[in-house]
Amino acid sequence: MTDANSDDVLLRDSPASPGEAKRVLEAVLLSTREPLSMLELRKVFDDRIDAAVLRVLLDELRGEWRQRPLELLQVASGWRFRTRPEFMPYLERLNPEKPPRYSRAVLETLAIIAYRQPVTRGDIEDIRGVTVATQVIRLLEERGWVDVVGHRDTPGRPGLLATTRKFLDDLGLRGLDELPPLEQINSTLDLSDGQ
Amino acid sequence: MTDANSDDVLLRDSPASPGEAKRVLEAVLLSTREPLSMLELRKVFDDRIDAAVLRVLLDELRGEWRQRPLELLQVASGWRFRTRPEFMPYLERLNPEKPPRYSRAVLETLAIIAYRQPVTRGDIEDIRGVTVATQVIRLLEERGWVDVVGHRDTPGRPGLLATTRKFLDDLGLRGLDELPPLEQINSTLDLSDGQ
Amino acid sequence: MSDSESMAAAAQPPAEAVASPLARIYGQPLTQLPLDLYIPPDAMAVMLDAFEGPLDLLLYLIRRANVNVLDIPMAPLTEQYLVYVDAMRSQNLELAADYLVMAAMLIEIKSRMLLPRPKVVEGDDAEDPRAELVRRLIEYEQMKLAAQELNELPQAERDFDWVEVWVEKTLLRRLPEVSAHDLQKAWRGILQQARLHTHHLVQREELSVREHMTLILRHLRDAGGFVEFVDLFDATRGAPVLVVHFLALLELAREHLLEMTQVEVFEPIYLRLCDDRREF
Repeated sequence: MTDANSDDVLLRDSPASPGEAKRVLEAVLLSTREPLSMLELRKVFDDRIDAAVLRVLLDELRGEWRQRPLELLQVASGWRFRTRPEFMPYLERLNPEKPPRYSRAVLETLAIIAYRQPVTRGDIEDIRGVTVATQVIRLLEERGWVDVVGHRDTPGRPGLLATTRKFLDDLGLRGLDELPPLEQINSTLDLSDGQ
Repeated sequence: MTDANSDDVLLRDSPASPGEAKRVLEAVLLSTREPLSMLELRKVFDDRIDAAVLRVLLDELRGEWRQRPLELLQVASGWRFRTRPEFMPYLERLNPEKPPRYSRAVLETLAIIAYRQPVTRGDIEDIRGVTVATQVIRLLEERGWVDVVGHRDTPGRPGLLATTRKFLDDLGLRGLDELPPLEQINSTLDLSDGQ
Repeated sequence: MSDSESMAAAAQPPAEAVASPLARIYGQPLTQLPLDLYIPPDAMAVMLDAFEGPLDLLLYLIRRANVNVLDIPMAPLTEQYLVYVDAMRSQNLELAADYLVMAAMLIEIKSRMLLPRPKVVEGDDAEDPRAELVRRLIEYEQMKLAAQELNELPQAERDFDWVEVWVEKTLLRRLPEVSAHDLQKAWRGILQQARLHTHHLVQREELSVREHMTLILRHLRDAGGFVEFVDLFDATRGAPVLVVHFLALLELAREHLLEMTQVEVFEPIYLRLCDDRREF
C-alpha cells in the first residue's frame, strides 16, 4: 500500500468517505471496553474496508489525538484509547481506592514468568532462592496477567505459568518482544583461580 | 456569570491554565462511565476551581465536541460523554443481538391490512377468528406502517385501516401489487386440500 | 533496593576506622566488614522485609563490597552473610529456612575452595565450586532488574485508565424486520388456522384496486373530506391507472365509504367521506 493519506483511498462501500469512516472508528474505539483487533474493526464496517485503508485511518486517528488527553494505543489484542499518564493524579482523586502497587516479591515473580515462560512455581523459587507464596501467584492470576498454560510432565505435574494477553495490554505492549531487554550482566564466567 | 470565555477566568490554583483544566475535564469525563456531578468534578481539581468557572469550561467542552462522534451531556446526576446514536449500528456489528420478531398476531394483522385494505378492526377479527388486541394495532401504527384512512359508515363508525407509504418503503416494495400474489396461497392450499 | 541500602547506611557507624585488615581481597585489605554489621534491633524486622531472600542479601553484600560477581571472595562473603543471619536470628524472628540453606551452601563452597582442585585437563573445564552460585546470582540479579523495569512501564489502572464511553443502548430501538414473504406466510397461517373455504375467502384480488381505495381515502382525508371528482384523477398517469382508480372509487361507494353527489346533470360531482361529519 503506497497511500500516505487515507483521503486518496476510497472505501469500497459505505460509509461514504474516509473522514466519515474515521469518525466511526473513533466512536467505536472510544466506546468499547476491550481493545479491538483489526478483524473486529473491519467487522464494524461489515468487512467493506481494506485492512490497509483501516491501518492508514488508525494511524491518522492516532495522530489526531497526539495533542489530546487520550492516546490511541496499539496493544497485543488490538487498538484502544487510554488516558495519558499525566492525568492520572486527577483521576485518582475521584477514586479513593488506591491503584495496585506491587511488592518486590510480586514484581520479581512476574518478571520471571514474563521472561522465562512457561515456568513452574518451582522454577521461580529456584531463581529467586525463596519460597513463592501462594498469594503472590493468585494475585497475578486474579489480575488476569498470568495463567496456567499446561503442566510439566514431572512428579506432581506442576502447572506451567505464562503471561496473558491482558498482561501485555495493561502494560501497553504489543508482544513479549517489546518487554524491556534483559540487562546483560556478564555472560562469561571468569573462573580464575585468583584468591 | 458574565464570562463568555473561560480564558478570562483564572483558576485559583493548579492546573495552570483554563485550557489545561479543560483537558483534565475531558480526560476525566472520557474515562468515567458514570455521570460526574459538579461536586465530583470540583474534587478532581481538589476544590480549587470555582463552580462558575467549571460551568463555563464544561459548556466550552460541550461545544468543542459538537461536531464529533461523542456528545457531552448534562444529565440529572451530572455530566457524561455519550456515543452519538448514529454510531450505534456500527457498534452493534461488534456484538450482534438477535433481531426481535413480531408475534404471529401482529404479522397476521398486518397481512390482513396489507392484502384487504381498507379494513376495520372488526374485519380483521372476522378473518382471524379472534379478537385483535388494541396493542397490536397501536404497535403497527407507531411503527408508521398502518393508519386510519377513513371510517366505515356503520354503527360505531369503525376506523378503516390501510398500509402506508412507509410500509412499502420499509419492505422494499414499490406498490401493493408487489406483495406476493394470493393465488400462490390458493394453490398451496389446494394441494393440502387434495391430500 | 533503596530501602535495603538506606537500612544498611543507617546501621553503619559513622567512623571509618582504619584497622588492620581482617582479610585481603585481591590484595586489598578488608576493613569494612565489622563496621557495618551492627544492626539496631528494631531495624531487624525491616531488614528481613528489605531482602527478598538469601540471593538478594548476597547480591547486596557483593555489590556493596564492590567485588566482581564472577570472582567472589568466599571467605569474607560467607562471614558477612553469617553475621547478618545470626543477627536476624538473635531477634527471635522466624528466619526463613531459605537463609539457612544458603548459609550451609556458602560454607560448603568455602570449604571446597580450600581443597586442592584437580588439574585442568585440556578442553575440559574444571568446575569452580562457586560456579553454580555465580550462575544463580547472575540470573537472580537479571530478574531483579527486569522486575524494576517492568514496574516502570505505564501500567493500566496505576498510570492510566482505559477509556470506555457510555453507550446508551436504549437509543437504538431495534425494530423487528418484516419481509413481504413474512406477510405471505402469515396470510397462509390465517387461512389454515381458520379452515375457511379458500375459494370463498381468497379469490383473485385486484390488489391495485385495494391500493387505490386507500389512496382515495387518504386523498379525501388530507383534503378535509371533500373533493371534486375531477381532482381525484391524474390524467398523466395513463388509462390503466385511471381505470383502476375509477374502479376503486366505485368500490368505495359500494362499501359506503364515500358519497358522490351531483346537484344537476353536468354539474361538478363531489366526493365526500362518509365519516367527515365528525370534524365539523
